[in-house]
Amino acid sequence: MSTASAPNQPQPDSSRGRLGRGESEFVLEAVGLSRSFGPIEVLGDVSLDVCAGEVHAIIGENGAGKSTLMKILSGHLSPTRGALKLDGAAVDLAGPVDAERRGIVLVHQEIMLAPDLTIAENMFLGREIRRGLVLDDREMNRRAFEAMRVFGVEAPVNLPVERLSIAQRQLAQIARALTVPHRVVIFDEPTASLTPVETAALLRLIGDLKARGVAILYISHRLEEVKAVADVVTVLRDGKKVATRPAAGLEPVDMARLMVGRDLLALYPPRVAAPSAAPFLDVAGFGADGFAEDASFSVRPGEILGFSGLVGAGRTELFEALFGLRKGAGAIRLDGKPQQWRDARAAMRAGAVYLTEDRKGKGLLLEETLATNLTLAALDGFQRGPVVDRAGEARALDTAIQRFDIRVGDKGLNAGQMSGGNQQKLLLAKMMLLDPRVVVIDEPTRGIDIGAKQQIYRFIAAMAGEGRSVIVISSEMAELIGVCHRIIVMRNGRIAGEVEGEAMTEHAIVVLATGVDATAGEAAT
Amino acid sequence: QQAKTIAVSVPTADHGWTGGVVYHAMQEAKALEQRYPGLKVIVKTSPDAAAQANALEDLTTQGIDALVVLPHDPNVLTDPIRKVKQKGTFVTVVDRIADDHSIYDLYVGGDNPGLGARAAEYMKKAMPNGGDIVVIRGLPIPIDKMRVDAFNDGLKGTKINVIDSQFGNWSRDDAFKVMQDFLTKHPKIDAAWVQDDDMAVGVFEAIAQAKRTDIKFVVAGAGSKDMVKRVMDGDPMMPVDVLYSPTMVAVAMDVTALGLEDKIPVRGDYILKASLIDKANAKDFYFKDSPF
Amino acid sequence: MTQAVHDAPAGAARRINLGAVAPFLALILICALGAAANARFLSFDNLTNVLARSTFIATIAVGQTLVITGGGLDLSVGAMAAFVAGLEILFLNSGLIENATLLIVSAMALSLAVGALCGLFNGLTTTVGKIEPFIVTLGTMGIFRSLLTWLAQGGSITIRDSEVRAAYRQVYFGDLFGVPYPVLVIVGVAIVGAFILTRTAFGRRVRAVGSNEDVARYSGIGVARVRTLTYVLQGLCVAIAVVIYVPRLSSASAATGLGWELMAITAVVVGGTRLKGGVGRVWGTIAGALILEVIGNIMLLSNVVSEYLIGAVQGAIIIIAMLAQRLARNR
Amino acid sequence: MTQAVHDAPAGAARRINLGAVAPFLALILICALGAAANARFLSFDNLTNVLARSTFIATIAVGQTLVITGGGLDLSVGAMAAFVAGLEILFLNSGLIENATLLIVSAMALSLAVGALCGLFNGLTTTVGKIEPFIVTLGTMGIFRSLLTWLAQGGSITIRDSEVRAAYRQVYFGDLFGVPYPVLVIVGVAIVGAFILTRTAFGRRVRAVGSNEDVARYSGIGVARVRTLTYVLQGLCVAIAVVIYVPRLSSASAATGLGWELMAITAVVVGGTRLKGGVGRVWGTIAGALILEVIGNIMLLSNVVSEYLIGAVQGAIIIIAMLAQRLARNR
Ligand SMILES: Nc1ncnc2c1ncn2[C@@H]1O[C@H](COP(=O)(O)OP(=O)(O)OP(=O)(O)O)[C@@H](O)[C@H]1O
Ligand SMILES: Nc1ncnc2c1ncn2[C@@H]1O[C@H](COP(=O)(O)OP(=O)(O)OP(=O)(O)O)[C@@H](O)[C@H]1O
Ligand SMILES: [Mg+2]
Ligand SMILES: [Mg+2]
Repeated sequence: MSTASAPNQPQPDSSRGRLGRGESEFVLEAVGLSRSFGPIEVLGDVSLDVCAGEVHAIIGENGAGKSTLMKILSGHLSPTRGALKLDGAAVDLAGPVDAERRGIVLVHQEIMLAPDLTIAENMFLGREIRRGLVLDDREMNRRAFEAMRVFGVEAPVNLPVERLSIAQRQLAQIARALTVPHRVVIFDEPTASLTPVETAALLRLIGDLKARGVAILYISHRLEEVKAVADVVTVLRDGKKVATRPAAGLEPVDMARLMVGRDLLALYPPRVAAPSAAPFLDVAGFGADGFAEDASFSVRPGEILGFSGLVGAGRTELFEALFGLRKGAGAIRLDGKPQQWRDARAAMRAGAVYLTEDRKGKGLLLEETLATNLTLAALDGFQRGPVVDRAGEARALDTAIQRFDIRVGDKGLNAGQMSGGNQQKLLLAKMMLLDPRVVVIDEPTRGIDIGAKQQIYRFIAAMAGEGRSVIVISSEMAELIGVCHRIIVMRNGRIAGEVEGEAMTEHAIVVLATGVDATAGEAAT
Repeated sequence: QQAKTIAVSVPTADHGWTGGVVYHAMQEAKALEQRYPGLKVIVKTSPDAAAQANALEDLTTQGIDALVVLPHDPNVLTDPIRKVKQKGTFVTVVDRIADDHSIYDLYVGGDNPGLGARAAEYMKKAMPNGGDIVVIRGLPIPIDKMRVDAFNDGLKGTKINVIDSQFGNWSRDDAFKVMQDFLTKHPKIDAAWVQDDDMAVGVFEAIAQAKRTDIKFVVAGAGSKDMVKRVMDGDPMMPVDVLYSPTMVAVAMDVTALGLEDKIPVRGDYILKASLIDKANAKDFYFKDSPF
Repeated sequence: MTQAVHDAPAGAARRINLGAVAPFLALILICALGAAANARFLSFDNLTNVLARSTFIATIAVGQTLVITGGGLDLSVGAMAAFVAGLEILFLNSGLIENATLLIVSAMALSLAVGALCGLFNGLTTTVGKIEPFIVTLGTMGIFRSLLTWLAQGGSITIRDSEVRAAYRQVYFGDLFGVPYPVLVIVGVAIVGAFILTRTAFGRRVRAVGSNEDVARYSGIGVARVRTLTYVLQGLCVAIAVVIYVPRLSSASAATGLGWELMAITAVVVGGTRLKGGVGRVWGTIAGALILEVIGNIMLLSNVVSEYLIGAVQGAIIIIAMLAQRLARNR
Repeated sequence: MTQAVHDAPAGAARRINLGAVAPFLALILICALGAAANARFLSFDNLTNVLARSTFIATIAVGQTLVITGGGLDLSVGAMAAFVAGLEILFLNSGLIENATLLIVSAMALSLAVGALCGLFNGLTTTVGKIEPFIVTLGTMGIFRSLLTWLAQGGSITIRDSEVRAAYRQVYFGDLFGVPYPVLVIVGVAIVGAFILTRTAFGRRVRAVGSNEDVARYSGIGVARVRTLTYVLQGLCVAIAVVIYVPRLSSASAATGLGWELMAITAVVVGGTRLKGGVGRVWGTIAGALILEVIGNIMLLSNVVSEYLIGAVQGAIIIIAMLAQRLARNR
């Protein structure tokens, strides 16, 4: 929903906000919040405040407690200790619905939409627009379409959410939150699954909100973005507040240092040229029914190939089809030998793995333990006779926790109880247990903190160094440019072009991805 | 001469007795088609009363000259049968009727109250000084009630006490279970009345397992070949059985065909006695090839 | 990108429609089979018979569609039907009201009230008590059926007054311009059910609750209330079925409605509603109920299959019908 | 924080264990009720009777636990039991083998093979045919039962040779050091079932498939294969139940195994397995099966309840037992 068309928005008091940060101007205030899960305290004595017309960014490593804090502020969790103040008066949020009624809305880090309902249906759930007894679906669809258009996306608002890409779901979720009358909007990693184009649209939108005097809390691991959007930055580490600083003058390096508590090395590993061997994986004329057509490419051993494109370009679908996870056809050769991968199992046997971008829906069993999740794909390697080797699993978990820097207080937790970023690391660890020769990683650093990102990039480089072929699908152009040898750009389900070496610039990629050369003002193809 | 059709509607073979009904109906159908060239006999089974009402509609749709029906539940099927009769079809009702006797031309029945009464009479005779007995009933539907009511009436004024009574659902397994628990619950049981021979199978196993000697005998009903054999062999635990034969459906079909094909006036009520089968007459009731 | 986006919904929409008509295709296929098996299958009498008969299951299954779409399940419907029917007949026999028509109308109203209450009980026990619907309704299935057996003292309960009986009979056997009342009831219930599920806010919330309970809760939907209401509607549907059922056979016994729960759930699933909730199709359910009834009808009209094997053929046909549906949908 | 880390697993473990023991607590509660109702309830004979009787449902329910944990459902188990029992008895009557012991052992082997095949058919039809398990197994339920009725020509199939009968009887009525064989079978099946589900890779995959099919697929698990196998194991469990069932009454008829499917599913759900899949508890299932059987036993042993109302009381007790379990778990 475009910000202008929410009629019953509480009118911001224009005397507040711009005048500096005095106590009277705080819209929402947290005083000494603590939260424990069982005996583990994940949030300790954190105080925080946000004024009208201000963007307050919260940053911190994976598992630092950001989402937990936001859930408390929006009534999804209750604090173990501490209090909330709204407009200076203490409030007790009875739940998310109560919070929304008071104008506090949360855009979840995880997708929270009913999968069988359409975007429009989800967007107006519980607040349906009616004409008499009857639902006014046309109006709701229209408004939903408009709301999505704000991000430059012409979304199929009448399809079940289940059929949409993660990015579309994320946008729908943001749009949904903004249809609620709001005065405090909390974004928990809204851009993790967005490409630069939608990210830019979102940041513009946040600018609008701010101008209207809405108070905004913003979580992101993309520190450049934080710098661009935030007025104030609060850093959390291990559930404690480390600092609250004005964003002006705070550079991404400083933020990173505050987050991890030490200086960070260069984000990207030194580039090592790929050995000029014969292609290892060779794909020709591959298509995913309805999503991608006629894709041909190859990767050499030791090479890191990037796939870029806009939301809906069909990258995910192409690779899912390649791995037999959805319908598709084409020729695959591995080391010269023709392959027929009817399911992920066949691909794994051949030494190729695909890491899904949808960690919650397709990657992890949220109600199973870390160890169970870790070994699920490689279970054959953890058997003694018919019995699962639990001791071996425990060792593997320890190794993975160390190697991927997974931050969990309690190894007995279920995957669903981990922070978002740590789930992503667990997924990576899970697939790496297979010791694959070809690795396709879809959005490898989605929701991962900067320190961990650096580790993952190093890890990707190391895999290539060991002679594996690595394909990275990412919506973050910078990271593709940072780690890849070569980048293929997709548009509308087709390969639009390829850039390599010095030609790998954001501009070149955007031109290929959109088909429009913004500087030239005309179509590039 | 125009070809005639007799439709036969009976319950699905869901336990021994109905199994016998279906078997005899199908045997008789074959026999009648042989005896009367041009006669067509259709046998249809239905799992419950509502389904049987549907079946009657469907059979009428097919065009029939006579209907032989053994209703699941006479109360429920009174109206559907009446509808068939109103179309001019000759209707024969077997075994079970409600109060309305205008819905049929011919009735061939076993004697449901008789089954209970005969069993009670035998009990009275076998235990002149009274005793404690247990009763295992069928399913809670009207025929079961008729039998049980008659049985209880028959025991009035005697010193025979019904110390327990439960539903065995005309199932061997349920009867086994119920009898096991009766044996646990009552330290002394003199005899048992089991409404149906099928259930008697389970009852005997339970008694054998408990190695109890206080139970002097079991009276069952229907006249299945296994139980008749026991009577014939002089099993002291099974001195008598009360006849309630599934062959009644064949009798009904036969008489109906007589009326239809040979134009013999056959209207009226034919009650097959619920006679007592004992060692002396058992061989007359033993049909080796019947499934029941 | 715009191209791709615009194509997707169209293609998907086409697929959805095919999904919705698939049960009807299966029904038509089966009817063709029936016509081949016996020419009288397509006679007006036979078709109205079958339609009228399917009223009970179809009506109950519409309620079940709502319950299942909302993530519930109701195994007690058959027993509930027996119980409600028993109470209705007892009321008819009570002679509390002189005028036959008034008596019958009050009895119908009573049935609806009792049905709704039974549904409410099921609903509250699952939602407030937070027990698996499977268990709750299995429990109430035993309770309702036992209560009827007790009311009937092991026998059956029959409408005694023949005048009342004759008057009430019209409700099942009468017709309006040649269309039997039961057929009108099916159509009416289906229209209302489909309307509720697809056009009202309540229906949308039912789908949301069945699709993802947490999301529904965060959206401020009273999950327990919505679910409970689906059970109440189910109870009303059962009562409507009873109101049509009682005049047909004028009696109820412990065997009344035996197995209806499985038939209703089968109709729902055959009709394309997802058993785990979130997706519901009322018209598909009607098609499903008709499919079940038509298969039984064809079995009776054709003389090919041995009496003993009818169940096997019916089972096989249902599986094949689902297979055909799936293939039609995937095409 | 390190301190906290060490405490946590203990807490979590305690919670899980309470969930696992809750059905047993309910069972003990009900047994206490039984002891109060009738002193003989706790007699050795009665307890072994009840245990032995519950073998069929318990054994079948262990298989059902696997199927349901894997996201499936099997409604055909009762009919399958009847069918397998019929075939076994026909084989025993065939006189193909002279030696009674050998004959019986072969008959048992045959049963297991037939059961596994029936399960395989169910499994393949749901997974390869991609049809709702509810529909598939409802269909095969009709098929299996019809086939038995046909084999028995509407009557019952009984072991003819009295020598064979006597020899085979020992399998149900015999005992080892006073423990009846059926009880040994329950324990054995439960141990194997629990082992499969909790300790083997296959069991882990079953849970994964039932918990989230997509995750399983993306993890390279052959979803169809795993699910199909659960049905095969279910078939084996049914066959084991049959092998114990046949010697008890030496016969099978169309009434054999009627309603066992609902009882087995109830036992599974009462035992704490989640009906939507992903969470399975074999020992809970055993407790569930015992609860069902014990309730029936108590009803028969006590004199309080009218024979007409037994069903109502049973239903109520099941609901209350679940409520008690939930409260115990939430504490
Ligand atoms: N339900 C829960 N039970 C137990 N522990 C939990 C639960 N939810 C979260 N935690 C723990 O709380 C800690 C903080 O999690 P939180 O989601 O707030 O992190 P975050 O800062 O949002 O991280 P990320 O950047 O990865 O999203 C983590 O260690 C996590 O494992
Ligand atoms: N299950 C589905 N059914 C119908 N359309 C779908 C389905 N899944 C995705 N789509 C559509 O397919 C198109 C391409 O999907 P997707 O956005 O995942 O591609 P992508 O290039 O991988 O993008 P992303 O950056 O999100 O990974 C989108 O237009 C989306 O709406
Ligand atoms: Mg988070
Ligand atoms: Mg993608």
